Amino acid sequence: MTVPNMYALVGVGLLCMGLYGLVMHSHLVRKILALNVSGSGVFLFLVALADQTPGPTPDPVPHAMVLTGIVVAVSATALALALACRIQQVNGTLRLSDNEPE
Amino acid sequence: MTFDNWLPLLILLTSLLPGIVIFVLPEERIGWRTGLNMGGATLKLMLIGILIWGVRHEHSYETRIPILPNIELVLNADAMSVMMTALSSVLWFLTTLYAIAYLETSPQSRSRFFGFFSLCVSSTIGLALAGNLLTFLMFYEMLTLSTYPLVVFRGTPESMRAGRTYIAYTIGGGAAFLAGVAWLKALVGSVAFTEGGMLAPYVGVYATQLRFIFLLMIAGLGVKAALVPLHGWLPKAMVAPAPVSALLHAVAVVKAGAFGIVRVVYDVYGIELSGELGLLQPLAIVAAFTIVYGSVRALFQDELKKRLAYSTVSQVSYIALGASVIGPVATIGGIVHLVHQGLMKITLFFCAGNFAETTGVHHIREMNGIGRRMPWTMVAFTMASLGMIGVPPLAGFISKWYLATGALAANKPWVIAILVASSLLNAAYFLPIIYRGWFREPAESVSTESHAGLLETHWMLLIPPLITALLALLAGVLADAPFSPLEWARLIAEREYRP
Amino acid sequence: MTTEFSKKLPEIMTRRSAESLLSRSGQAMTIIGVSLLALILGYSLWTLPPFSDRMVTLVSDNMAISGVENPVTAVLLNFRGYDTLLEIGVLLLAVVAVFSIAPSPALLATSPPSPMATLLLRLLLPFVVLVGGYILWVGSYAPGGAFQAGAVLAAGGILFTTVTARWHPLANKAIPFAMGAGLLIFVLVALATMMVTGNFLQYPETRAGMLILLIEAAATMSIAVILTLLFVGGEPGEISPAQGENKHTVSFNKENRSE
Amino acid sequence: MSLNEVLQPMSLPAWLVALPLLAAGLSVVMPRCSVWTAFFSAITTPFLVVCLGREIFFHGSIEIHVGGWQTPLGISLYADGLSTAMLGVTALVFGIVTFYARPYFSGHAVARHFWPLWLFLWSALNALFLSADIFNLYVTLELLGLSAVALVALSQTGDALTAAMRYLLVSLTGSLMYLMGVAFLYAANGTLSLKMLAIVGPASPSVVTAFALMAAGLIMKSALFPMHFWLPPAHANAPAPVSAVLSALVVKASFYILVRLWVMLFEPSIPAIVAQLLGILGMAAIIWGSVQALLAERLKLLVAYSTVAQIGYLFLVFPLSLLPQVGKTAWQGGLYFLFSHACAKSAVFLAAGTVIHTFGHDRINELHGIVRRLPVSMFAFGLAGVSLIGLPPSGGFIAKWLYLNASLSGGQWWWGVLIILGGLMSTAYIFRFFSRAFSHSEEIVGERPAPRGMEWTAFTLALCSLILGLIPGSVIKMLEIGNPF
Repeated sequence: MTVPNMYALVGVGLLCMGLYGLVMHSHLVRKILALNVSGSGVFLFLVALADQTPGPTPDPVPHAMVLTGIVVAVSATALALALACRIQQVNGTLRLSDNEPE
Repeated sequence: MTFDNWLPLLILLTSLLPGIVIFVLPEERIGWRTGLNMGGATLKLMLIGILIWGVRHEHSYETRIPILPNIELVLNADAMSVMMTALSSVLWFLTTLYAIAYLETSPQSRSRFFGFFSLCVSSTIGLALAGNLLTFLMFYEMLTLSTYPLVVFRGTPESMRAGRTYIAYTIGGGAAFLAGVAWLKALVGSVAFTEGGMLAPYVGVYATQLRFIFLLMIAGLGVKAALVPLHGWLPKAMVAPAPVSALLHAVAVVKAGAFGIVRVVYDVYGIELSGELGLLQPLAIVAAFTIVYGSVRALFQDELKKRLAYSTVSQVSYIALGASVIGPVATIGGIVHLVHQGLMKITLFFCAGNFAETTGVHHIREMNGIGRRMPWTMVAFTMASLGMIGVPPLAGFISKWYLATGALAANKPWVIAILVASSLLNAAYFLPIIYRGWFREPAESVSTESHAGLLETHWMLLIPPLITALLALLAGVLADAPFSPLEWARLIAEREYRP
Repeated sequence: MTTEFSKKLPEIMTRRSAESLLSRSGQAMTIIGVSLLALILGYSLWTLPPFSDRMVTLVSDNMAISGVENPVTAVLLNFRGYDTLLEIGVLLLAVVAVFSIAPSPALLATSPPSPMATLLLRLLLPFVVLVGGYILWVGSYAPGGAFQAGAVLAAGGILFTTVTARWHPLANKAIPFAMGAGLLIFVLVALATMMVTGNFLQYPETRAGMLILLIEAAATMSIAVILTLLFVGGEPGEISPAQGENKHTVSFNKENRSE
Repeated sequence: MSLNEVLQPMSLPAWLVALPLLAAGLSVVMPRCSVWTAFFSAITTPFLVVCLGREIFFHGSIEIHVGGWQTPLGISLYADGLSTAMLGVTALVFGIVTFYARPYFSGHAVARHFWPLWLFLWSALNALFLSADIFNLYVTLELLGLSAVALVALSQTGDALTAAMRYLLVSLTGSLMYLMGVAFLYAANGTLSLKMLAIVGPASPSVVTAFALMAAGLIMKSALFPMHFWLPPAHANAPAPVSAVLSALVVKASFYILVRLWVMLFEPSIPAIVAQLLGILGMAAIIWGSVQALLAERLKLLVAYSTVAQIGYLFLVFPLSLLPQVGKTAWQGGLYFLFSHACAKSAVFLAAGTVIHTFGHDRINELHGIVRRLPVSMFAFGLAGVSLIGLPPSGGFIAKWLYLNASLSGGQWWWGVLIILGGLMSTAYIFRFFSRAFSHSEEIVGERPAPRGMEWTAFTLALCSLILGLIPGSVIKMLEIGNPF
């Protein structure tokens, strides 16, 4: 197993851990963090793949994808945190209440 | 596109467009609304005049609008559709006149009423002119939807319940019909109406499937035609205003079902093929049962409109009965009854509406001596009732006569027994009303004072029943004259049985 | 604080255990599902065909006419510049979204800033600006570029707002422009290039470097401002900090409209 | 420079993305003019779509390479009949709902934030339908998801915020799954272009995994049962114009990507059982959504559950399209469902919004006799309901007819039974509301006049769903341009 492939595996692991956290935690901030862990896993996976090229230079396209992805992730996280703050202000809790329809 | 291609569409639009305009008219624009309604109706009658003339001379009028790659919207005027179209247009004209006066004081929106009323008639015209099953289905469902607001027009809890029942039955029936049509389309690829039927080439391969499809389609149509056990909605829908009941029973809904059955039997399957597949015997039995059942139930109703409703259940099945007996004579009897029953039944409902509107009488027990109070209405009522019973020379007699001789020709004497039983029952539930109306002393409580003015009620309420009663009489007396319903039914039968 | 927590602890513990009892089966299912996913992904990774060199070759072949020398920047702003255009849109969208959700800014300093912090700010801020500018400039031939520069500048912005707990006097008027400039200039340049070359975002070869720098400069500014605002989590200048937390529940259903 | 020069055929797709995006940016920079930028967009974008439609109708599909870079290096935008039709329905719904939103939000503080978010949502949809690059699709999905979430949260009630949060979490998870799939596809094939991916060789396990990941992500975003849980609260608690486009377009956007991927990449390598599975989930969605709609106590919740059910219909296209000889009919049916549902559902949501605006609530049991107060809105509701039930003459009927044909001719009649059953169930929930609306009630409390603009916009959309039932021939002809199936 080559080294970059190991990074990719770690990326897969992070993705799955994040998904587990997302499902299991009820606290919103934890959920948001879990999503970020997952996201990092995907980004790591992409960067690791970029280094799989036969030649010496890594593939720049996945790098660009990761950069774009990171910006998107930042935006999404900011939105999620703002929502969480507001939910706490209005509902007084940082969990998604269980008594709403479905 | 020539005028011949446009004519069926134009006939449809003469009621559809006024209907749409009426929806957006403000409530207080009574003059505009009346003008639109009557103008549309008059124009439609004129166009239909052209149509009748042309179809008699084997001229073909057809509008084809492609909707999907392999299927078209077809409006096609053949002999049968012309008859239905003419019937519904004439009756629409009269019912509109009646409804304008009837609803004068209604608290509900009249724009809504007349808008849906026009849509309702447009759907009936559309399905009468439909040239294939898909077009028929489209207008059939449109009819369901446009009558719902009319049924629940009063908005009382009772009418809402009736509306729910109506929708449950008719949408269910529509679904069955849709399933049948789609299945047929998938099986043979064509759903066009053809005189004499179009399924003969497929019967060898698909006999079983065709039987199931027939069952589905008749079940779907039987709901509107109120075949027992699918009739439950009809007596409940009585809560609707009188013009709506008149339309429902005589022209639009019930007739749509009966007309559909006739179409399926004659123009999709073909009467011979239906017989071969063994489909007609069960249909005849159901129709016969419905005839007797409806009459028996009518006998026990005290509410006038309810009695008339069960009478409709019974009478409409004459049409199905006619369609299920092989032979041109029975066919004539069934088809001509489409018109005759319409004329007579609409008269009865107009009269019932007049009684209720003018004197507040809803029940038969209150009708003592009403003939003195409202003689003209009672004359119309009497004529229509006698027609229903089948007293010569009224229209009802003609239909029953042809049905009976047709059944004999087809070697089905039991049909005659049914007809006799039904006529006796008809007499049993109509004659007491007539007797009460003319010969019993009026009760103290009912005022015998005349309506303000010369007439017993508003002239627009009085004219329509008198005209329809007269038409019912003429249809019987002048049955042999050219362009009479009977003569036209003969034309249809001739073309259906043309080799 | 600690005592309060310790008082609540039993309650938290019991609730936890009740919840966990209920959710134990759910947890097991999740673990199984996630591990299954991991196994499948790992296996698929294993069976990936050898990575092709095609893209690397393509990128290096076209570097000469891309207007920049750093391949990642070339991909970001030229070859796949359209992605970046939309992504700047995402950033601007995020800040509008945050404003719409959290109308009150969180600039709540209770005491005047400490002299040490102020001093630190004064020392650091020029360097931050300098480093940001450098990273932006260097992006055309080495790792760096608009996002990295924007992030560094945003650090300066965050430092400023947290230390002084106020907006720059210019902020109220200028901030919307600073936020939107990145996207607007990018779109306008893209449309302008379409007028000239006939193709959306196709830079005229001789001007590519300059146009990319223009886009990047505008983007850097916008990114810096937007990231700062995302950190602060609210719209500047709308409600004074003194009013603090106001429950601003809006409902379209009731009569509380300000018509 | 004349208009003809500016709007060259090849620049139309770019304009379609750039214009709403520019409007969005401007409405941030100049909040005072935001309504006007939105109106400008609402008029010009449909015009551009018409131009594009005309162009591809006569000259075939268009592919443009952004930046002048050929694939695989660059990104290409692709407009064939399918994407143009999607753009068209987007322009129609957005164009009309924009004029509804103006009175709905007038004088409201959140209007300032609404317009930019609205325009971002629009540009995201346009970009998504035009994109022919799987990573670019990811970016558009995120742009779409984030603006949709923010719009859901706009009313700031506790329920709306919670619903938005749920939606955000699901949406982000879905996007991540999708991105992981993109990574696998790129690793396996070295390209992100849909067209180039379509012609690469036989499927390897990694491609199947990629498809599973992408499909899972997209299914979460399109709210197919059992991933529908986020949809009813989100669509029921959002402001009415937002609910309208969310149900009409946003959930369809991810479905559109799934269809594209399915047809172009995965159909040959997918075992038929997967299609059957999707169909069964669709079946469950129809039944579950309809039952919940029957039980719903609030009008908007009813409508939202109806969306869950209707999404089920969309997914029936996968098993039906695999049947011999009727594949094309099935696709046409599925897309017809999509279009007519878009028009009908947005009309229904707008009408429901008018009800709330007028009476201050949408509790179905207390809405007696409202047909007298809001005749136009209720008429719109009714017309749209006809299409949702699938009765003729409406777009919904055509879709149902095509589906029935496919299922009966293809020999899998049970889907046909389900479709008819679903129609009956939707009748039940729609008339459940109508039987209140039509009933007579002396006094109707808590009313204030409904702006005419709000009533007639809903009506126009409902009318469109009806008109779709009369012109299926031309729509289907449009869909066949570029031969997407």
